[in-house]
Amino acid sequence: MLKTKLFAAFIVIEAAALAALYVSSVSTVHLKEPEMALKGSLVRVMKLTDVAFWTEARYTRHPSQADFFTAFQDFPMSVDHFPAGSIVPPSQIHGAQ
Amino acid sequence: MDAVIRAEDVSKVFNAGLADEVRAVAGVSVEIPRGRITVLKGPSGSGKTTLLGLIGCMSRPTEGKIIVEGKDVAKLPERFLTNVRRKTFGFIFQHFNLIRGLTVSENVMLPLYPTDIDSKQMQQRMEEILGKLDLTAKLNVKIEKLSGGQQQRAAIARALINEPAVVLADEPTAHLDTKLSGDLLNIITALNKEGKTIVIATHDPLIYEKPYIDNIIEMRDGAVKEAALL
Amino acid sequence: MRGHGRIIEYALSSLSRRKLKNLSVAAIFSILIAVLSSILFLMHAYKTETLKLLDSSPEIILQNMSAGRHELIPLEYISTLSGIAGVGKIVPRYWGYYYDSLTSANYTLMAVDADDASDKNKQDVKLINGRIPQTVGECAIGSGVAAIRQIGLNDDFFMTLGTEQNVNLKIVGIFTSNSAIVTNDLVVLTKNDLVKFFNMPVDKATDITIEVNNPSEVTTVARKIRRAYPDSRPILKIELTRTYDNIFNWRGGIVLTMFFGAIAAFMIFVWDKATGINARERQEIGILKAIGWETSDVLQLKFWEGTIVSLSSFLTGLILAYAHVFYFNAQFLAPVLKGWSVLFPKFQPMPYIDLYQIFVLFFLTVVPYVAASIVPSWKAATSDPDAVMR
Amino acid sequence: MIFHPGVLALVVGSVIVLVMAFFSVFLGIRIIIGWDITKSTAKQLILERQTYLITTIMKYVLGFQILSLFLFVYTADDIHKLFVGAMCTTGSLNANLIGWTVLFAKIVIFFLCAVWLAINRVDEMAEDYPLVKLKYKYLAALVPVIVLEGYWQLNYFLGLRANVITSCCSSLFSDEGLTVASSLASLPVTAAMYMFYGAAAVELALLSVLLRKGSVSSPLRYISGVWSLVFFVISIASIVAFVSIYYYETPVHHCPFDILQKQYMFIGYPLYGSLFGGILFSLGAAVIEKFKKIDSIRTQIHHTQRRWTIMSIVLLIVFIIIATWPVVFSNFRAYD
Amino acid sequence: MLRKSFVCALLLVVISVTVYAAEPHKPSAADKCAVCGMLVTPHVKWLSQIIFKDGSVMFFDGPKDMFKFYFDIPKFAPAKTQADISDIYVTEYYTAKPVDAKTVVFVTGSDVMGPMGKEFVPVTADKVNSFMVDHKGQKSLKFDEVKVADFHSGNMDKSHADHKH
Repeated sequence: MLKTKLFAAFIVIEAAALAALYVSSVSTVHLKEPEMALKGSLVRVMKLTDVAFWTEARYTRHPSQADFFTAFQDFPMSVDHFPAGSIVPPSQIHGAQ
Repeated sequence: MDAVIRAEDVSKVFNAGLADEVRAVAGVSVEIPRGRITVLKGPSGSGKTTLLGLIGCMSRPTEGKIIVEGKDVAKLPERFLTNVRRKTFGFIFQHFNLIRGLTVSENVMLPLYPTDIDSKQMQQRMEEILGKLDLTAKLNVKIEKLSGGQQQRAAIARALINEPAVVLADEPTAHLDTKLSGDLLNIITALNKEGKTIVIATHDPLIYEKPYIDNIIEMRDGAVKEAALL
Repeated sequence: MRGHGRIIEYALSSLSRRKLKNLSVAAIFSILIAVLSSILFLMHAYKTETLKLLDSSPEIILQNMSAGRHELIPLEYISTLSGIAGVGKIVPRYWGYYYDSLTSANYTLMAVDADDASDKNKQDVKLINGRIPQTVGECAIGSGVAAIRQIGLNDDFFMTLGTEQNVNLKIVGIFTSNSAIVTNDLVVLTKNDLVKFFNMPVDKATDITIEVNNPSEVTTVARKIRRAYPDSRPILKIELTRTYDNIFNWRGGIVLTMFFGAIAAFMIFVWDKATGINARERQEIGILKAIGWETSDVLQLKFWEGTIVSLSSFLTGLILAYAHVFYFNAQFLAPVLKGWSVLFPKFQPMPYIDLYQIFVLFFLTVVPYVAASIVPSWKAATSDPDAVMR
Repeated sequence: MIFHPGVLALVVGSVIVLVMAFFSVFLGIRIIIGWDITKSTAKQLILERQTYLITTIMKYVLGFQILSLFLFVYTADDIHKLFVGAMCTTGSLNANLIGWTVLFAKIVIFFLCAVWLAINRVDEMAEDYPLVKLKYKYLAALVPVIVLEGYWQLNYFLGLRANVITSCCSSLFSDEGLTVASSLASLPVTAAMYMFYGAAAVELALLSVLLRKGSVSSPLRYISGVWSLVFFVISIASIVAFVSIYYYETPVHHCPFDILQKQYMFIGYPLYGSLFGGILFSLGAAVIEKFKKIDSIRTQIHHTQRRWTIMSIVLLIVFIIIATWPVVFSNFRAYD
Repeated sequence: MLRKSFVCALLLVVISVTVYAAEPHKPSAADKCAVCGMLVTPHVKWLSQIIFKDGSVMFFDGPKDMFKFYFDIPKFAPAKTQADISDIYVTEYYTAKPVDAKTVVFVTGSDVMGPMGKEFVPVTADKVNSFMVDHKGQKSLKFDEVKVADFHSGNMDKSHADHKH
């Protein structure tokens, strides 16, 4: 049963590594709670309402406050609309003034 | 006479209904007496291997009855056929049919893996049998590292691990020289003395001309040509 | 039941006898799982952090609409709003976008009102090197803006919309990069500068934020606002978070779908590998059946082989994904997420993990894998036991 | 349509299950037509071997179905935030008309698959496979249910509309009057308790009598099978009516799913696990009663029935203990 | 400015000395409702409390349970009487802040649900009209006007249908 034991050991190690990662994630989240609280207060006092992931156009920076129906919002060929155009970039003409 | 196995009018057809239909065994009736060594004799293609497979519950006959220990197994579904086979028979194959990459002990214990037997007991049986067959030193050696004779003995050990009542051997001497064949026959006769019923399919005169062979069934073209119970 | 342990043992040795084939399957499977779980992990981490942060955003944002489009909102609304029962603090916001042609990036400009007492506590913001601007001519910028413009504290920051509308600001603060998720593209300046820069009328703001003391009263307040100003658009915090929740699910779903082709291809690969068993493997199964293994025993063997491969790949994939996302900042995934954003926040995602994600992953990867290997296993298991005698 | 990884996983899963089910029915029909155990033809051998394939597939279908039941509940929980007024899984299921139907269909399929496997198990005990045609006919009848479930599930997800911010105004106003009700109609606590403990007593009594009677076949078996289903429904109703509120310690929260979550120590898993298991075993024991008249499997059925009845009793007792625990030991009072 | 706050402080001292007003307590995560046993922290917007003269405090997850307690103190706290009570605080609906129960009006029959279903919603007097309109309130009662009978009027029937007695 040597192979079974080796395999079991392998699985146990992997599972333990995952468990350790999970524990570390939980504890990191816990440790960073003060930082999160600071970020929260930043959001509160600055009255921020959106995240800065997608800044390529105004309708993506503040998705909650955009008017999506506007024709040709920022670029007539922005087919992939929301939240970010991951497939078709705006043409260079648009980029260069 | 006490027969362990009785085949009644057994036929086996391969590729039935097709152009290449083969009647490997046709209307054979034989009896395998308990505690004896029976030899199925005949040239290659005479159907002796097929018959050995049928009486050993490897496959089902197309027609006829096969009665093993008083029970007709000819119509049994595979699931139950396997059950009969693993309780009653031990097989020694022509090409040894050992699994390369496994050690001798693993190869020997393989038939018991799917059963309910206790692992310790299995280990014990294996050591005992390998001791008897003088393979204890090779216990943890990969099977392909063994010589032909040792491999043959490992194959015998594997056939014995389930403590079968009947040992079936298919051309056991085909790949052995005279000396090793002699050793093999010694083992087989020893097993016979312990009370095991033995069936050997062979066309090697070295076997069937031995004086202590007491039951010879000669086959030709899928039928029994001559059955002599000495 | 005792048989299982030994069948597992045999499955392992059978797998190890075909190391190359099985390792390649396991490696591909692990990578596939790692990719998929990276997507889910990252999306979940971003989503959780976003939702937690937005929980601190105002209860209601009131926008003015004109001809169906967002318009500046008159400050005179405030007095009416403060009369509504349950309304707390009301603060107008001044903000806008600036496209910087130099870097092809969009900045978000946001004003602080140094004179307004209610804006006083903005000076208490901690996650900033330097400080929040206090007087005209000062600004604080996000770390993304600082990086793309290659400027630092006390440098000058120039923005222009033409000869009349331009500002030259002194950088007095840079938001720390761990707050980049909300501040990356921000340029914070004083209200006077912003109003001047955008040429906004003095009696209007961009929108108005409203605090509501009792969350269960928010809907009623919003309804009353709507009644008072039919062309206004109150956006509730709960809707904001709900929208974000949906965006991230949607995004994760799209990326998953894109990768679904990869899953399908892999399943075909598995099917092919499993169906095309070579002569030696067929021989082995024949031997097993000849020496007394039953079809269901061989099926069990195949089941364990599959379980061993998928379980170890699954765990390995998860570990790889975790390391990739939370230790290496999801470097391989960033381009997919980023789209054509010029300013993409660089920050270590908070390691929020949900076991539900792992369950979904299991369903998306292991279940198809198992399903793909049923028929090939059965084919192998039903080979004739007497084949080895022929 | 809600585009959500969990939704994708569920749709993919049900497509897989459907393909497998169709395939096994296709094989099953061939077996029904061609089966002849008395022949040893190559064709019969192939059919016999195909039974292994079908059995394997059905085991996986059952396994996937159980997983998908859980995944469905989790997913409904995960997306509840997207709907106005939905506070938990219940709210998501209420979000359109077929949410509950899908859940019930999944439970029904779980039981149907398990019963099929019970019959299959008995059948495989006999050398002449006496139930072969019956079980494949049953299988063929099972497939439409699986198809229906997949269709409903797809429709449920396609019909979901998240209440997100829309362009002209916020969703709040466009959705007025359409808010999702989060609570379930529930029985009054006291009545539910009487009903639950009464039904449980009857169920356990029936099972013990059957255990005592041993091999005697009796119509009581069927009665106990039917009563198991009744008890299952009563149990679910009781979990909604009183077990949940004692675990949540809130008289207005009747959600039967939240007990699966961490803050309630995952107590829902043993609770539902023991209930489903207990019902399943007693149901299985009742279903195979019918086959006692077949000689080749009679004794096997007796043994199996005995084992299953014991399992059922044990599991149901565990279930009742878990359900009763907070009522007795929590210091929460529903009202006095 | 300084003078003004000094006067305020003085006034506060005077008030607290004369009526022994105790500050409202903050519940901990483990505090439970003294009537129904529910944790109170998840429902801080409904938190009610009775502070006794000996300084001890009882938390409730809503004014309804507070009244239950108040009208039947021997049952829940046999050692205490109504006379031992120093202060009663409820959480005002619109401000979400604790206020003296004697200063607010309780509205019954509204569509606002507390953690225990239908509630006596505490609202300051000037907001009562607005609340009655917005939330379909039926009766508004001052603290002293609340009677045991109000629990059993049709306004509270939901909780009765749901819970054992």
